[in-house]
Amino acid sequence: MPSQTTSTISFSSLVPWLIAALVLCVMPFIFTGGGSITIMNQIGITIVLAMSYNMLLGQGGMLSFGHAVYMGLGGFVAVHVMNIVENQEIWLPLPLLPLVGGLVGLGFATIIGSFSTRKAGTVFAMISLGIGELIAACCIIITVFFGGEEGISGDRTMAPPTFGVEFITQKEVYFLIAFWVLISTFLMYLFTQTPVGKMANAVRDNPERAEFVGYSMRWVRYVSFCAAGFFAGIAGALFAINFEILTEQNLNLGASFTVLLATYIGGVGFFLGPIVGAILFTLLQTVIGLQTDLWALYTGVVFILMVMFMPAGLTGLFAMHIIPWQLGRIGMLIKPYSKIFIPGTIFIVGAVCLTELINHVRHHGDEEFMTLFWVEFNTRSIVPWGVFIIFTAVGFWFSRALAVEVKEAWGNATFVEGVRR
Amino acid sequence: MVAEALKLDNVTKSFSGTEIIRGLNLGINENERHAVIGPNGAGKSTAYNLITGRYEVTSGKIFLKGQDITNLQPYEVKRKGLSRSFQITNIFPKMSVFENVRCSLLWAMDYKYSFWHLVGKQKALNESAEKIIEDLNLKERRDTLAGVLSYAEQRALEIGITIAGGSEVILLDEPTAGMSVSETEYIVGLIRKVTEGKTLVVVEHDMGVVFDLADRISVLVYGEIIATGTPIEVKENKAVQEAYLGAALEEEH
Amino acid sequence: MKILKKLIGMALAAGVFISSGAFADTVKIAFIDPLSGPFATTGSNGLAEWKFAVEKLVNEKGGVLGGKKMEVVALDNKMDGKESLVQVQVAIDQGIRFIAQGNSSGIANAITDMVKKHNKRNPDKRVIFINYSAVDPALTNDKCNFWHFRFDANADIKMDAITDVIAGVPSIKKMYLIGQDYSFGKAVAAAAEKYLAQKTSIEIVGNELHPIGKVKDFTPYARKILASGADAVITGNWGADMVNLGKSLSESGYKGPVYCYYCASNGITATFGEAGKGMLHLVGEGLQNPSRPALTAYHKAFKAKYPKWDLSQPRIINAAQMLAAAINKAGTADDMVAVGKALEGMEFYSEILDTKVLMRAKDHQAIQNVHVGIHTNDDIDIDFDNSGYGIKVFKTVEMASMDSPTTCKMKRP
Amino acid sequence: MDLIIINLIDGLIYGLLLFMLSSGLTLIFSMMGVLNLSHAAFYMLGAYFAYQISTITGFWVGLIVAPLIVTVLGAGVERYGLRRVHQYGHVPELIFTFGLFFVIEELVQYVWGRNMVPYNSPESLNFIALNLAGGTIPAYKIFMLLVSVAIFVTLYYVLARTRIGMIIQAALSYPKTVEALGHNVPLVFMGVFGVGTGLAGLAGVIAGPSLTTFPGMAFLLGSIVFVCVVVGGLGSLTGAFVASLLIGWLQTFAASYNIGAGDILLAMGYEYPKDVYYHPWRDLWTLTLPQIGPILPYLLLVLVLVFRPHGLFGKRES
Repeated sequence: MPSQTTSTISFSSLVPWLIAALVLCVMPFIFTGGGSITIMNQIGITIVLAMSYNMLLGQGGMLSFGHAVYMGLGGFVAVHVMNIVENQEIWLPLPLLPLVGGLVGLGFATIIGSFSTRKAGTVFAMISLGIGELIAACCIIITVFFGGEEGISGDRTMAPPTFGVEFITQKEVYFLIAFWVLISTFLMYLFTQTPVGKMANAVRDNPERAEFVGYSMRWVRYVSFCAAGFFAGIAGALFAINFEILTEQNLNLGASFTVLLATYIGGVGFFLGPIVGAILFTLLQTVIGLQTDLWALYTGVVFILMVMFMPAGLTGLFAMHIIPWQLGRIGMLIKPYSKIFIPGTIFIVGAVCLTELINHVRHHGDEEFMTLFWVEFNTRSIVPWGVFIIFTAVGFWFSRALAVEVKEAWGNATFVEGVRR
Repeated sequence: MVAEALKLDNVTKSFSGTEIIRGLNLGINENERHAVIGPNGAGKSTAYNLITGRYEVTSGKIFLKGQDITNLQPYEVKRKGLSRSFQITNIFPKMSVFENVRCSLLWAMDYKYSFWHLVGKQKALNESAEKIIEDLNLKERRDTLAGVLSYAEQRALEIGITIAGGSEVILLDEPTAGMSVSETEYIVGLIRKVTEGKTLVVVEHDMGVVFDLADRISVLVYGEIIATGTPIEVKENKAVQEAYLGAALEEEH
Repeated sequence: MKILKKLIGMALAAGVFISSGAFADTVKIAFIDPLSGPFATTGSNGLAEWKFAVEKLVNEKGGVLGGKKMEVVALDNKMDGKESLVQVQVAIDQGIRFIAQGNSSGIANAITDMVKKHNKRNPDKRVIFINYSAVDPALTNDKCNFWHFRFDANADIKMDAITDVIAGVPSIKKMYLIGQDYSFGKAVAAAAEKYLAQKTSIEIVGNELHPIGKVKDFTPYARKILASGADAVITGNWGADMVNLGKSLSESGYKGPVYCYYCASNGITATFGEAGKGMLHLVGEGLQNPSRPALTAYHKAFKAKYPKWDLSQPRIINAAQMLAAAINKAGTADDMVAVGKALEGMEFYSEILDTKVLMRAKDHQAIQNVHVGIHTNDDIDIDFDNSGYGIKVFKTVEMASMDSPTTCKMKRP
Repeated sequence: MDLIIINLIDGLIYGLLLFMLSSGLTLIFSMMGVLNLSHAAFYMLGAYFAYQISTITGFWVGLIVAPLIVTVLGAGVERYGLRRVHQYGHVPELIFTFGLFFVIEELVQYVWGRNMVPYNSPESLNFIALNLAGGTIPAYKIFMLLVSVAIFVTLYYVLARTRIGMIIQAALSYPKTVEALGHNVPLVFMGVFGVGTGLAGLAGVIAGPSLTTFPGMAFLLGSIVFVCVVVGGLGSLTGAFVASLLIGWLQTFAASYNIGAGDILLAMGYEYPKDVYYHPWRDLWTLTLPQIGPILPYLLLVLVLVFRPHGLFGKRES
């Protein structure tokens, strides 16, 4: 038998979690602006889903195109349970509902994973795609359970009050979600620290070698897959609590693609990556989405650039700087960075404005004036065109010239004798 | 009769009709250091792959300490007590040296697919890992990603991963290939140290290493063992000399 | 983490700041429909119609409540249920009290459900849901509530009109029903079955649903329809499903009429062009041809401002004017109970569309003239997609389904 | 009987169209080990380019030029995108092509708008070619059939009989050896990717007028093409051919016959429930074959992957 645990979890390792809890507690009092709690609730749900997705992609090396299925199924059952609770057929306080969702997600993952995890790579990706399509289609066909295209709705306030709280306001729901975000994140972190969590990394890195140290790669993947399904189910139930409705759109391919985009932009190689990705993606979607109908194009371009030039994602970009930091050479980077910042920004702003302008003229050409970055101007005039083209070209030219300097500085800042990077 | 640590009984292997291994018979005694030598393409790596379940045998049987392990999956073979290293470095590149070793210890220390133990809190596990890293002389590289180690260090880690499994029978595949003289010395010393009290099978080209390390030697040519014996016996074997000379002559053409 | 928080703060603040606009003292309508993604044209077209109607018919005529301007705030729901609810919440959080939405009955269903719950939980921040296009009958039947008002004729009412037309065509003996497999498609099929049985002795030779947005090639469906010997087809299909069905039918040699709900504008009219002539029979409220002076003037002004868009959802004209009238009648734009009570039962005459509109109190379904027209390029005053093709009305049912029953049991506050 | 024949022809046309897409995808996969998830996006690009060209010069120029543009674009994607991502491994490659799909879809909407575009078959093919069983087959469909067959024959000829084909086939199995023999393997890769996507583009050009040119066309057909290549066996051209025809017929026949689950249940002796709408098994009673037709390929996909992961004609992984 494995040797006994030597000590319980020490206080110092809990400190980051306590800080996170504190931050979560004060957030709704800092961001009181209209709609911010709504957006934060959504971010919270996306965080749980993206982190569970990263158990597959980042930690287990499994590319899934159907992860939303487990969230959706967990959510659907959660809504049904909510309705049963409303009819007082069973007694269940609302804060425990995510557990139900989690178990449903786990259940389905156990069934589907039993055959889908046999292979990784393309085969796994294709099975997940097929399963995703099948279950989304069932969603429309089996109206008794899924309610067809309209979905199934419930009422969260009909559950027995928890310590007098009936979860009527957004804020009350926020705390429920925050609680589960914290719990799930903590548990998912612990999972990475278990033998099977470690072996998931090993199987991702080198499945063959993992077999030669005694682990069946299939079983390792299977366990990770089930765990990911569990947390996706929790996210689904949180969704059910927040939105009180589940539809086919929660588990179709589009939903699965979204979680892939969010997770990857944040960075799949790092535990914190999906959190960053979930926050950023939701903001892109809701805040940038209010400003431009091209948000999806920008997301796509950022995504492609990430895959090509920053495969470790945004978190990876930060993590890269740990090395010069440890070497005490981070200062060497400040100057070239600040130098490239200005032309870089000019380039991005110019390119975005040009894109928007073209889009406006092509598809909203009926309105003469448009507003970009709080400035209103006439699209029929040559001036904005000239300005944006110059911005783009000049910004690009200088960024390119300065990129050499940055590269050089980076090389110097990270150079260590005898270590290949 | 005492069961041999590893026994190959008339094993054959064909790839799309071509027989690569032709009736391989090999017996390895317990606690001996056994070297397998032979010219390139003789089927040494294939033999390893057959033993460890990477390939399926076409016919024949393989026994580990008397148990039939023919055509088991690699992880099953490992669980029965046989570990191997690879000719081409085969480590977990995106994990630290310490994690590499610790992962290799997990099954041996009976953690299986546990998701309720925290590896950081397992005293015995971590101490064993530290001990192996110390043995490997990789203490300073403990937290470096395995993928960025130097070649010799990666080879050392390869051996570390192999022996961390705690198996009694260890198969090493050209542990010193591509190394300088000093690096070779380091690796050989390492092998000697970490395989103390275990059964070792090693495929090696460097005859210096072979004669230094091995108690017995088998010579594999064209998928068959043509001789087995102590280093001196093998050296003087006519067939061996012919095979090696022949191969050397052929290479010159 | 700190920087991140700051960034989020800034982003949230920026988002809210910008979208709340510069006019503080306006009556805002949150327009929640797809403005990005594949369905964005329908949404953007609707937005243009809303903006124009509000500007031309409300603000230029003195606004509401003695001079207050009405303003349309556009929020993109990306044709996604979840995103719609988020945007409704964002609108509510910004103090907007009127929600306008129309694309997809599924989303309308989600919104009406949310509005109902929200109004119950937050009596001080109630909102009204102006459904200008979602036609699933359930919304004004089983799922009706006080806060939901539908300005379009629902699927049943439109079918009532279609079957009136069909009953007058003796050559139609066999009918084929085909639709998308979801609530609206099923509603159309059910209504067709009901009314055909009531009014005619036409045999229904096919009644089927196909998965929505998943059929690549409609040829086998067309073959089947032909093989069934159908003289006419009724379909609720929209978007590419509509175009592909129509194209496959004409390619396969089908010569009869196709009665449809959504076979015009948004590129459909242009794509069909000559192929759809005489085949497509569209049912709808406020159809354009032959035009009337008031409509021609309004359309001309609209096209001057929005040359790319069509006046394809005329009910928006009614919705904007009736809402303004209700606010004026209630004397408030904050007390939604008062506005709702003013709106229900309201009778309104639209000069532009030349129709009376009654917002039926018992189920909040607008009753108005419903027309059936054909796709053609002859005698077209107002075309769609700037293609020269348009819909020419040949049958008008006045105040269609005025006395139709409803299962709505409305609870009033 | 007549209906069966006409369905066979329709299914064949559709299946061959699928093959035009899946052949390119298979070529790319067997060459580079990458399942190009953006393949259908190039199909859509083909249709849109052809539409744009046809508004200026008419259909026939577009038929030639549009696939060429797509070929060049595809080659560019390989050269400047995929080759770079290749070093990170297979999963990032998949993710890259997935992202590419997303971006192309958005770009198409950016350039051509979100509505369908009026891309129609040429006047010269606007006549009825065949009268069968009361139905008609337009000349354009016959034209589609002929182009598909021509492509199939050419592809087969090039791969089996020409020197380039031999190099490609050899590079499939032994890229290092072929490189050592002095052939520029990266160039071959680029060429294959270009030609593969160009085939998809050609499929788009000829399918656009028939299946409607709109921004959702790639998504609609995209995953079905993966089903074809995976079911056929990744990397097997024969497999892709067989699977494409199989799926073409499967979908055509499933849509053609209104076999209901209710009829089967009745035949099995179950009684039709009185008020079916409130019955817990209502969905089963009302289920028909056309309703599930479009998802049958996915069912096939999952079943094949579970029971025969290398597909119908694929080589077993070593």
